Amino acid sequence: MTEPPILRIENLSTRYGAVRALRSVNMTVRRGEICAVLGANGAGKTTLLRTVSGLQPPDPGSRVLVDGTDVTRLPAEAMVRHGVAHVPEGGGVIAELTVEENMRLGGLWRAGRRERGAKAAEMFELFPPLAERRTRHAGTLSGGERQMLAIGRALMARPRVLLLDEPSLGLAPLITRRIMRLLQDLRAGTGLTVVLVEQNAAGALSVTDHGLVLSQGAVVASGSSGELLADDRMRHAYLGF
Amino acid sequence: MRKPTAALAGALALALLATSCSGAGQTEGGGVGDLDVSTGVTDDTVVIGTHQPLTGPASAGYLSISQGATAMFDYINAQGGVHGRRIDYRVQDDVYDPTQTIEVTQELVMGEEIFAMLGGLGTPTHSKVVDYLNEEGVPDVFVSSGALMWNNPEEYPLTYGYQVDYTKEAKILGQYVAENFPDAKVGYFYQNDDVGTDSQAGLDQYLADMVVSDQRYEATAPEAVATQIAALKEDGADLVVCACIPSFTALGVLNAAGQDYHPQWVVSSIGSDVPTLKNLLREFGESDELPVEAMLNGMITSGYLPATNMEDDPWTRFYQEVHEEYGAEGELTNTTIYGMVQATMFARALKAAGPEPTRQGLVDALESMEWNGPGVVPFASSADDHGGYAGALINQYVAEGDEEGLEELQGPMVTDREGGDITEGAFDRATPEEYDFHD
Amino acid sequence: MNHFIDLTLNGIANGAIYAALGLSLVIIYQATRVVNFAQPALALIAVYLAYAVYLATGSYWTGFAVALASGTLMGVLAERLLIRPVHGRSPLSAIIVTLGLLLALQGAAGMVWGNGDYSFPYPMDFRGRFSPAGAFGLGAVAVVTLLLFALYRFTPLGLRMRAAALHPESARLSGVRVGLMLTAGWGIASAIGALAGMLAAPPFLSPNALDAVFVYGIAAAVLGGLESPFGAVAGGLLLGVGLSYVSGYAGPELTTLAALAILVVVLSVRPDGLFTRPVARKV
Amino acid sequence: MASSLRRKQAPAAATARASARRGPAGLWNSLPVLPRHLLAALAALALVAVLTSVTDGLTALRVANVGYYLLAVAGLQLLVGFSGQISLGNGAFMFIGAYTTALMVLYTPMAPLAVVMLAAVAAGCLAGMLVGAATARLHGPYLAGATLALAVGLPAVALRFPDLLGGSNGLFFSLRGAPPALSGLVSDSQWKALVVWFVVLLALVVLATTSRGRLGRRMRAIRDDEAAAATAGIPVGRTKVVAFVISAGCGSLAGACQAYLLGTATPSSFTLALSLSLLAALVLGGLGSLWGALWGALALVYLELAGEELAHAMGLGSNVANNAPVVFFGVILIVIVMAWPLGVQGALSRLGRSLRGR
Repeated sequence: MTEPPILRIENLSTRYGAVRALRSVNMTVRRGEICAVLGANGAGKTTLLRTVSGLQPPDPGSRVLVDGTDVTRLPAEAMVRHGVAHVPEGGGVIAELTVEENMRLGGLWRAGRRERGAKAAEMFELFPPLAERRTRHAGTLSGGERQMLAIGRALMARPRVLLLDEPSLGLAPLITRRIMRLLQDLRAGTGLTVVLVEQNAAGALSVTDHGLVLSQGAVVASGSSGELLADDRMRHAYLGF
Repeated sequence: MRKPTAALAGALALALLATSCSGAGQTEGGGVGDLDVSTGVTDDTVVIGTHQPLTGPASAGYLSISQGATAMFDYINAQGGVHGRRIDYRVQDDVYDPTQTIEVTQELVMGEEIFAMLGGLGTPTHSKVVDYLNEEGVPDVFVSSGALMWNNPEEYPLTYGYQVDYTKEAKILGQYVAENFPDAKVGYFYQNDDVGTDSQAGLDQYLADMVVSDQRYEATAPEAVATQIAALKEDGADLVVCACIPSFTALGVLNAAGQDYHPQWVVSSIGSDVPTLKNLLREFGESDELPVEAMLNGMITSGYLPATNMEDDPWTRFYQEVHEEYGAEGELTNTTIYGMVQATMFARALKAAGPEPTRQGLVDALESMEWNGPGVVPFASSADDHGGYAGALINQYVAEGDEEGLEELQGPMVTDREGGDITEGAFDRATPEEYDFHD
Repeated sequence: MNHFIDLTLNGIANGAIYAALGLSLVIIYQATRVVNFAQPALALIAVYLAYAVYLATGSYWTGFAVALASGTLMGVLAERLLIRPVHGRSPLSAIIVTLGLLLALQGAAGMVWGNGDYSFPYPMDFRGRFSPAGAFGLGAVAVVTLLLFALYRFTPLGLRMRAAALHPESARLSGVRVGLMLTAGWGIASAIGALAGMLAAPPFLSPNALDAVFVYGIAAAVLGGLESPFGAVAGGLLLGVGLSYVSGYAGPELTTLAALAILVVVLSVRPDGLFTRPVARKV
Repeated sequence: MASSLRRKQAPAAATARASARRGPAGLWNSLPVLPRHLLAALAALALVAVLTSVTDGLTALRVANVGYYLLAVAGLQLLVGFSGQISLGNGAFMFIGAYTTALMVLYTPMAPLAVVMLAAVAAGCLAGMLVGAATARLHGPYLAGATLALAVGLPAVALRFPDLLGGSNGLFFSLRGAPPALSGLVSDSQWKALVVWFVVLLALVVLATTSRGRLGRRMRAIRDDEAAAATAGIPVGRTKVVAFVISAGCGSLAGACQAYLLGTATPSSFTLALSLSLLAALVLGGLGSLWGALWGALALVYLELAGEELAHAMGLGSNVANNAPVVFFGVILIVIVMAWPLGVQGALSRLGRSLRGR
């Protein structure tokens, strides 16, 4: 008996004023999968994550289910309790707080200071460069370190589903590959499910199991990473290589 | 961009031409309006008005003046009013701000068409409407302020003073201190405006060479009083003359007590309202060895009106009764009596103006009146002296053990506001029953 | 020399009051980027409630507790009912709402308790050069500042409040209820405002008792730099002592002018206040 | 879909035809800026003349009060609305204007009114330059705090020099009323109201013309994004100071009109409450337009009066009645700012648009 998909999105639509940003998107992700969301700029990738995580209100008739429970109307601050962590575009690191404070912020909703401390230590092992700058202000971090801190903070919440918005934005290819390998290790280690929004389609598809391609808010193609890579027409039209 | 600027310059030139016929400041003298009118008088009411600070920072000390006058007019109207007319006393709030004083005064004169202005309060405020009232021919009766400018029959023929002015009162106090405390080291503690400077003008005529310290407080800076009292103590002043409003007298006495500094307090009438001072200091008297009364014990004050602590004074008893029945809640204070006396004297002048009062009738009644009370000193509202109460007597507040009262140290004295000497001011004073001021 | 000591001690006692009000303004500014002009009026109502309870029960400290509790409650209600609806709009709207609240509450105090002066007790004995009451004021402000520092620096609630203020979206994504944090900020700030009111009200309480403190409290907050609680306390003490010297040596009528002069001098050197790291503005 | 295409096809022809079809409104907009403002000013002056002739002196005084408040709020509007600098100090500039007028009338009585007013404007502009320069690097609450201290601190100067500036009693003087030629036709208070409105409208014309021109555009750029404006080559510092100078000039002229109207300049009139209520009136009326400044000025003069009438009508106890106007003003302020974010003018124009739209 295959267990229900950890994340199911049905007929998800939303609008910014008159502009329809998402048009009835459907998507299902099973536990432990890494799913890619691809498409040109402005295709609605970021909007999809923001609508799932509650930052953007969905239109009536949309449904978002996590492990079978309906979380469509929940506000963003409640999603963490349902195991969904969202790393927004640019990471959302708070420059005025120290690295340690940014990290601890992720785990705040879980009770128990001791447990948070242990989890934080674990994160600092995962990201050694952050350990050195623990007490420095997050504003002094490099782009790559900032992205690592953002992911670390999200992991502090022990999520089951990680929504990751363009981690490679503005980073050197070496660091992007290291992040992608990290996602694979996490999947192997804790069975973490990842929804990865990426501009750099080639890099993403090399890591993800399956994905979908958005254009003007609608899904124009979906399938396993192999199928998407093999489909020349799709690759030229939307993925640009 | 160039063409509009030229047009603009033209417009400006036009403006200059239109208003530049002659100097803004050159004006012919203010004439006096026609007096043979009885505006504000109907067959059953006489409408009079006043401007008072009812809200805002200055209201705390003066609120009970208009409350006292209102209570008195309620009493008079209950006795049938004056010549069968009810006195309608309209109080407008000017928040002690001259721009609002001007507006409410114009509203009283033009809007509510008052017969006369009674007791407009405050020098910075009333000084801005005194010209207007005289030009409009509105009698400006018993101004609630001790400034010297109200006694100026040539310039302000319709304005009549009420309160003994600061310089006369200071001269009487100064002379008393010079005679009875010849080797005192005197400290001045007074308000930084004309209250202070006019009082100092009187005090310096007798105490100039005895002064060791001169502290001027600012009404908007109460937090500085503590250091000013410390400065008085530091300079060795063992007698402090205080020309201040009640809240600052209380602040001075409180801070002195706080610094274990016990000079002989000599306070002019505007700041020596004992019930008000006791009320302000109520929270700071130590349990028994330093009750509030003890803080004020021995305070020498000047006065010209019946005071609450004068139990055997017929007027004090009369005002106590009126207050209990018609007054606002809370105990009777001398500030309330100030307003009640004002109303009593106005009613008497109105009655003397006859059954068909005109403004001219009121002025004639005022200038020909032989005042015999309720004040304890002679009152002047003759054609050439609009000075109001002409002097003061000197009391001492004594509170030993459980008995408490005012002892008269010096009888009523009168003087002028220049260098003139101080003379006896005794006169036979009527009782409330003999005082003809209502039906 | 005595005069100098008196001026200094009096300046410190007054400075503590400006610091407390400055502190409450800084907390609210940090939380909602709004300068709360209504703070003195909220404090005034809290002090009047404390006075009513003190008269009824005869115990000053019961009144004191009521002041802090009612201050907190009013702060929460003000944020939830008045500031929240204009949250997203231009900073001017929030400023004008607080101005309206200032006028309405001050008038309401006059309506309920009248415009006269009430004798209002000091927390402790006010006698002596550096009286217990003065010491209590300074001590209370010091304790409050340390508590605040600890709250912000070491407690989860403090971290949540700072995250909510600095980067609401990231805070929400980490499970922080941003709305609740803003309300908590206003509640804590108004409690400290009520404390400032209880220290400033003696000896006489009237609807305009806190007018002067209001201006110096804002000056203290601006002097210290609106970013750090310590800035407001330092700004308050600096202002208190500075004004005391000016009123002692040059005359009390110059205190308001001196406040202007101090502010201009400091702000011309440090435009963002004394204790603010010059933040590079994002271009 | 079709209608939008057609409009695109013939832009030039369409506008010509449109302005003719729209009649006077079209004509009005096609006039160059300055004559349009002058015409509007003349119309307003005529309206004031008619209004004050049919009513008594008291209303004339109040109409004149509205006049100088309008000028002060309009000056503030330029500073806050256009260049985004929140200043709480306009009361201080009114103080400067009032005292300049008072001193000139007392010490140089032969100087004609126009010269006195121009001197007041000059003094105000000088003060504005000083304040603008001193606060050029301040922004947001720091600017508000500094100007707040200015509004409270400056009047203390009058207390410091009692013999020159009259201490807390201030200065008072009597002014020429209506010229003898018109004495029959026009009462003193009506003449003063007309003079005040003449000066105010003239200043508003200058204000409106400058804010339409290059300076106005620069200030709006700074308001929207100071950093971007700087990179676009706009001299931010200088423009901010110029905004302060003009705003201070208007405030000072308003103070001069007040002194002229009331014949007094007293420190206790220039309280912190004055500066705060000017800002409140600006937001109440609606940022961004001179109409907003008018609604704000009307509110300043008539809202408290309405509160008083209300208190009298309900026959409330003395404490409640005395404080009712202030509470009424505060509550109205909150309600309007929350209900109509763009103030009265914003609501009116939205109403207008929805009526025209149907």
